[in-house]
Amino acid sequence: MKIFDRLFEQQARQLAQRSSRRGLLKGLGGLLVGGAAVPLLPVSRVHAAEKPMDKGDPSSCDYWRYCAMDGFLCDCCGGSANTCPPGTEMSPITWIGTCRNPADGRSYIISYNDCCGKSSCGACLCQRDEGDRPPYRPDKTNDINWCLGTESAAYHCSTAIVVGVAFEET
Amino acid sequence: MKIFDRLFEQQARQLAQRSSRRGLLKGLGGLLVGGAAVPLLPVSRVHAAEKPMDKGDPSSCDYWRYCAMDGFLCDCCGGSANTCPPGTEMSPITWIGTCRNPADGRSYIISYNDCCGKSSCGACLCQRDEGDRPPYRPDKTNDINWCLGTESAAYHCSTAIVVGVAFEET
Amino acid sequence: MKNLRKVGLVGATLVSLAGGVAMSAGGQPPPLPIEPIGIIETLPKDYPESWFLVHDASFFQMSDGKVYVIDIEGNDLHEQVKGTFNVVLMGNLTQSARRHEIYATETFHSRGTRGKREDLVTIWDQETLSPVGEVLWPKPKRFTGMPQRFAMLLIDNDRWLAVANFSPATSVTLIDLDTRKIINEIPTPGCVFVYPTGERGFSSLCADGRFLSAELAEDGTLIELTRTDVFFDSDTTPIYERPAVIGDTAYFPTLAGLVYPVDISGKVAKVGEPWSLVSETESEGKWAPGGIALIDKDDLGRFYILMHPDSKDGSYQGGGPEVWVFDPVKQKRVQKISMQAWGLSLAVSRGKTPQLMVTNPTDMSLEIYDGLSGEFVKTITGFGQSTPLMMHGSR
Amino acid sequence: MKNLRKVGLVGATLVSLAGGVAMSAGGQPPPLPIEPIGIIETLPKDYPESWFLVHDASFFQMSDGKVYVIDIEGNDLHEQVKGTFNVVLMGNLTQSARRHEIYATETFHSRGTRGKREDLVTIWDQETLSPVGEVLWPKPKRFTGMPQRFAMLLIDNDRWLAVANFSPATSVTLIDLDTRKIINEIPTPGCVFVYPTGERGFSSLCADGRFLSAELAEDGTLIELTRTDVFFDSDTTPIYERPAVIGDTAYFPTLAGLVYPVDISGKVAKVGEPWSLVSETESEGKWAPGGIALIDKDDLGRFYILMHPDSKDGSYQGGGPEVWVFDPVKQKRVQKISMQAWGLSLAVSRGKTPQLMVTNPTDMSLEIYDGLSGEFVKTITGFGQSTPLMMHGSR
Repeated sequence: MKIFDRLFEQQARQLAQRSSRRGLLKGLGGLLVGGAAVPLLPVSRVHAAEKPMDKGDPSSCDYWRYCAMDGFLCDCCGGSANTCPPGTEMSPITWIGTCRNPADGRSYIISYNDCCGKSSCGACLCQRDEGDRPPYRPDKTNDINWCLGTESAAYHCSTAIVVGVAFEET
Repeated sequence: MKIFDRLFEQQARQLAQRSSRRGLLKGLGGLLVGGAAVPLLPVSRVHAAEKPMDKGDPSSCDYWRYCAMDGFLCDCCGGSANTCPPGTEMSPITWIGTCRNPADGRSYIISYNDCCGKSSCGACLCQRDEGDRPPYRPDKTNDINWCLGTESAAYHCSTAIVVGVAFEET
Repeated sequence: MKNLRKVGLVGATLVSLAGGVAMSAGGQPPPLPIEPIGIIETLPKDYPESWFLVHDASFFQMSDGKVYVIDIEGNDLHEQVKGTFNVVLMGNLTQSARRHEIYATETFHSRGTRGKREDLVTIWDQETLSPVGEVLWPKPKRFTGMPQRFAMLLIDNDRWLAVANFSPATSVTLIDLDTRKIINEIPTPGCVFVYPTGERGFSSLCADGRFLSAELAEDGTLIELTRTDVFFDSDTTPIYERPAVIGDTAYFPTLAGLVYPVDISGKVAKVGEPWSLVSETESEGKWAPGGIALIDKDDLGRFYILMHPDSKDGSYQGGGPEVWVFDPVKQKRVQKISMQAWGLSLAVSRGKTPQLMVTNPTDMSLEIYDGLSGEFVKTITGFGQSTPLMMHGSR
Repeated sequence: MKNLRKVGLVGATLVSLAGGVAMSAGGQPPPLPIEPIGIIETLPKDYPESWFLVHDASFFQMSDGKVYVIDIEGNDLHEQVKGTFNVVLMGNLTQSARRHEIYATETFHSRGTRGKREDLVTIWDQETLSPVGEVLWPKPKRFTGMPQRFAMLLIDNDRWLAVANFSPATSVTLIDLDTRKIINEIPTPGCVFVYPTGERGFSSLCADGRFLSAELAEDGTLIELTRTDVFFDSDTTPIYERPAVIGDTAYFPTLAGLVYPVDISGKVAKVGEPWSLVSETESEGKWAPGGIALIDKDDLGRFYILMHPDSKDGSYQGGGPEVWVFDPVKQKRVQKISMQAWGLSLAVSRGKTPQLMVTNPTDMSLEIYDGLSGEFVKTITGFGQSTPLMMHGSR
């Protein structure tokens, strides 16, 4: 069981960054929704495709949709990146992040709907907090238990659902 | 947090014994109550005392009273070897062990009263099981939740109370 | 089903796009579709052979015990964890494949660990992992303690569920699973747990070294209670309360390493001649059984038992470094499996290619071994477990 | 008290011996006395300065959250752990030294994690660690989430307890602690939490970057709600919702490393000029605050804050390797404490020799540092903790 390693992930990330500065791009999604005038990074148009593109491992905290995540990834709990595990209920109220999909260079609005009614899944704890704000900004906070408007207030895990494109280069 | 180390203690004991055979004496208490004809080990009479003698660390699983213990030691939870932590209730029903006090060479009847009404203490897990029997022998089993006859069935920790001398050399 | 989701994530634009965002020109792929909100996964009605129910009573947080439905064929947590449900305060589990239900004894207090106590059996639907019913005890008394395979028993082709009580007075509560009501409570003075016996009965194991066999009528009333002869001494020659039941025989190991075959086909348990798990040579090394869920059987008629050397008083629940596999008809060991490190509990999957799951108590991971070859297959861990000390191969 | 017990264990024959066992001859010591059964420890009414309330919301088992009463002067677990109580489902804590009571928000469901939900404040007696009262919400709506120091607030010399709600509509429930009844609920639209303001009031922090200050009448009714001017932008210049309150000033750090001193002596919060925690040189290293319970104060008028270098979007709750101690009147750093490894949350003891407790997120141990010298004192661990991310120096 590596729960403490996972809780400690942010320290690890921090330390890694101090030396290599890797992961700097991760912060962009959050800044964009804040309205800051950060230009989109150039998107490679070489490998163009006709189908929507989504790459990465939904069981990994590094997956692009999880930029503002703080919780257990439902993908490791019997659900998926955008569905709840059996026997839970999905919270209709939620917090929002804006994450950049590296496969198409677009930023998407992500709704982090919690799955509720069973106790903590306990697997794949992921805290990234990009664009996250304290609870006085409910629309942008993951520090609140979002099992609201559900029958049960017990938090189980969190999804990351694409609900829109943040903006589009034309 | 070393909870798994502690759960694993028995394996460690086992392995240690395989090489050094240390700790062989620990089993005696249990065998004695079983009625087996194992003679008492010679007791040193050199350091005689006029006061009852009780040595050892009540926070350690090795403490002599814990020979048939399986649970969290109340001594690490706000209680002691023979008292319950604040706000708990002591189970009136319990299992019994017979443990040899190395300080006076006597075997004592130990009552392992559980403290109940709060969730697992979580500290100082100790499993020794000497003289322990499966639940068909309730008087000698520690596999049952002894929070019985208490208001709450929640198990918190276990005490080890001297309730009598098992027998006496004369 | 999960695989649909995968398509949903990377597939074509099944759903209309966010208002006004056009398909891109210049070779850039079209944007990801908006995804539906509110989808809850479901499971197949019949659980595959590779699925286990991993029961984590969570001894450090007993208010938060859990069952994980685990597919050992999965390559990662997404594929391995099919779902979970809670089982509060040292519950026990049993599964009815015929009813597609899982039964769990639980205990609640109105204020978590304090307040009014309620004991019940919660009935979980296998497809939805949702509770579909509960049976409340009129007065709480169900057995709570270390997890047991035979604290509950399905009887009469899964028509009834028998549940062991311990208050410390002992009895068995009988539940009709069609009506989900308690239909009887049979006192079992001096005897505990529920082992299968006959077509419509059960046996309990007694402090004085015998079985108490109960014969039940069609309506659940008691026809007769019969005590067998004494066959062991609970002080000097104790047996485990944990048998492997294979067909009409329940194999009860003793702490010292014998096995009693018990014929459970009739109305009264019939104890046979014990034989030894341990050869003369091994006996010098003081090999003996040891563990929590230390024994289980496969569908090939064999049983698996955790063994440790240098046994002594107090070591009988501590697990061991090896699993020995026996053909109990031939009274012969057919396989010896060495753990990566140590095993504390085990369970075996059903079917023709049995897989062995063992709890590694060092890191509380689950190790999988091939039941036929004995080879190590993989480790399953990181799924949120705390103390997964009872596992059940799915039925 | 504990020390009595120690005497009981090794002391003289206070209790008569087991029937018929005589005092031994030949120099063998007399046997140990029979010990009384049923003794429950109690604690002093007033908690010493060296005691902390360690709140472990147990994020992996939220049905089993706990508070540990810890004496950091103890040399071993027996001396360190004074007792525990449960706090279920992401509760919050506050303590009244005057009333010798601890208040905890909790949420229960009739079936653990399902069934009817009830929100309440449980009132714990400091001497017995037993619940002596509870205040039930008519409709559950109390704030649940990561632990907060200001989700609850004692008002008017501990006469009232104000509790933050979030459903997601925001309000504050006002409880009279003499009668243990709810006397009012004040809506705080767009604003959350409860910060001290004036003699009989509170303020909440709003999404639009200002305070909402509530002035209350003697009977708990609302006299006036006042919104201050906007002083921050929650998108571009966010502040932490976690101040250190020293006397009449609440110091609110910003994510970027400024501090807003807020005068809370009047009926309406008065925001002062911000100053920087970070020097120009440090600013090149991108030092900024970071952590869960990242700030606390001592009785010498100083505040302690967890700091980390290389800050970036997303790092503001990740903790840091150093604690910086400030004299906020002089707006000057007076101490810099390097953690053994990393700190995620902190709390400071009261009194003239403040001791700093820091959660080490690697192994979830608690490290103690001397608040004056900054020196590492000891590690406290192994007491059963899972995720002890909020600590309170005892009052």
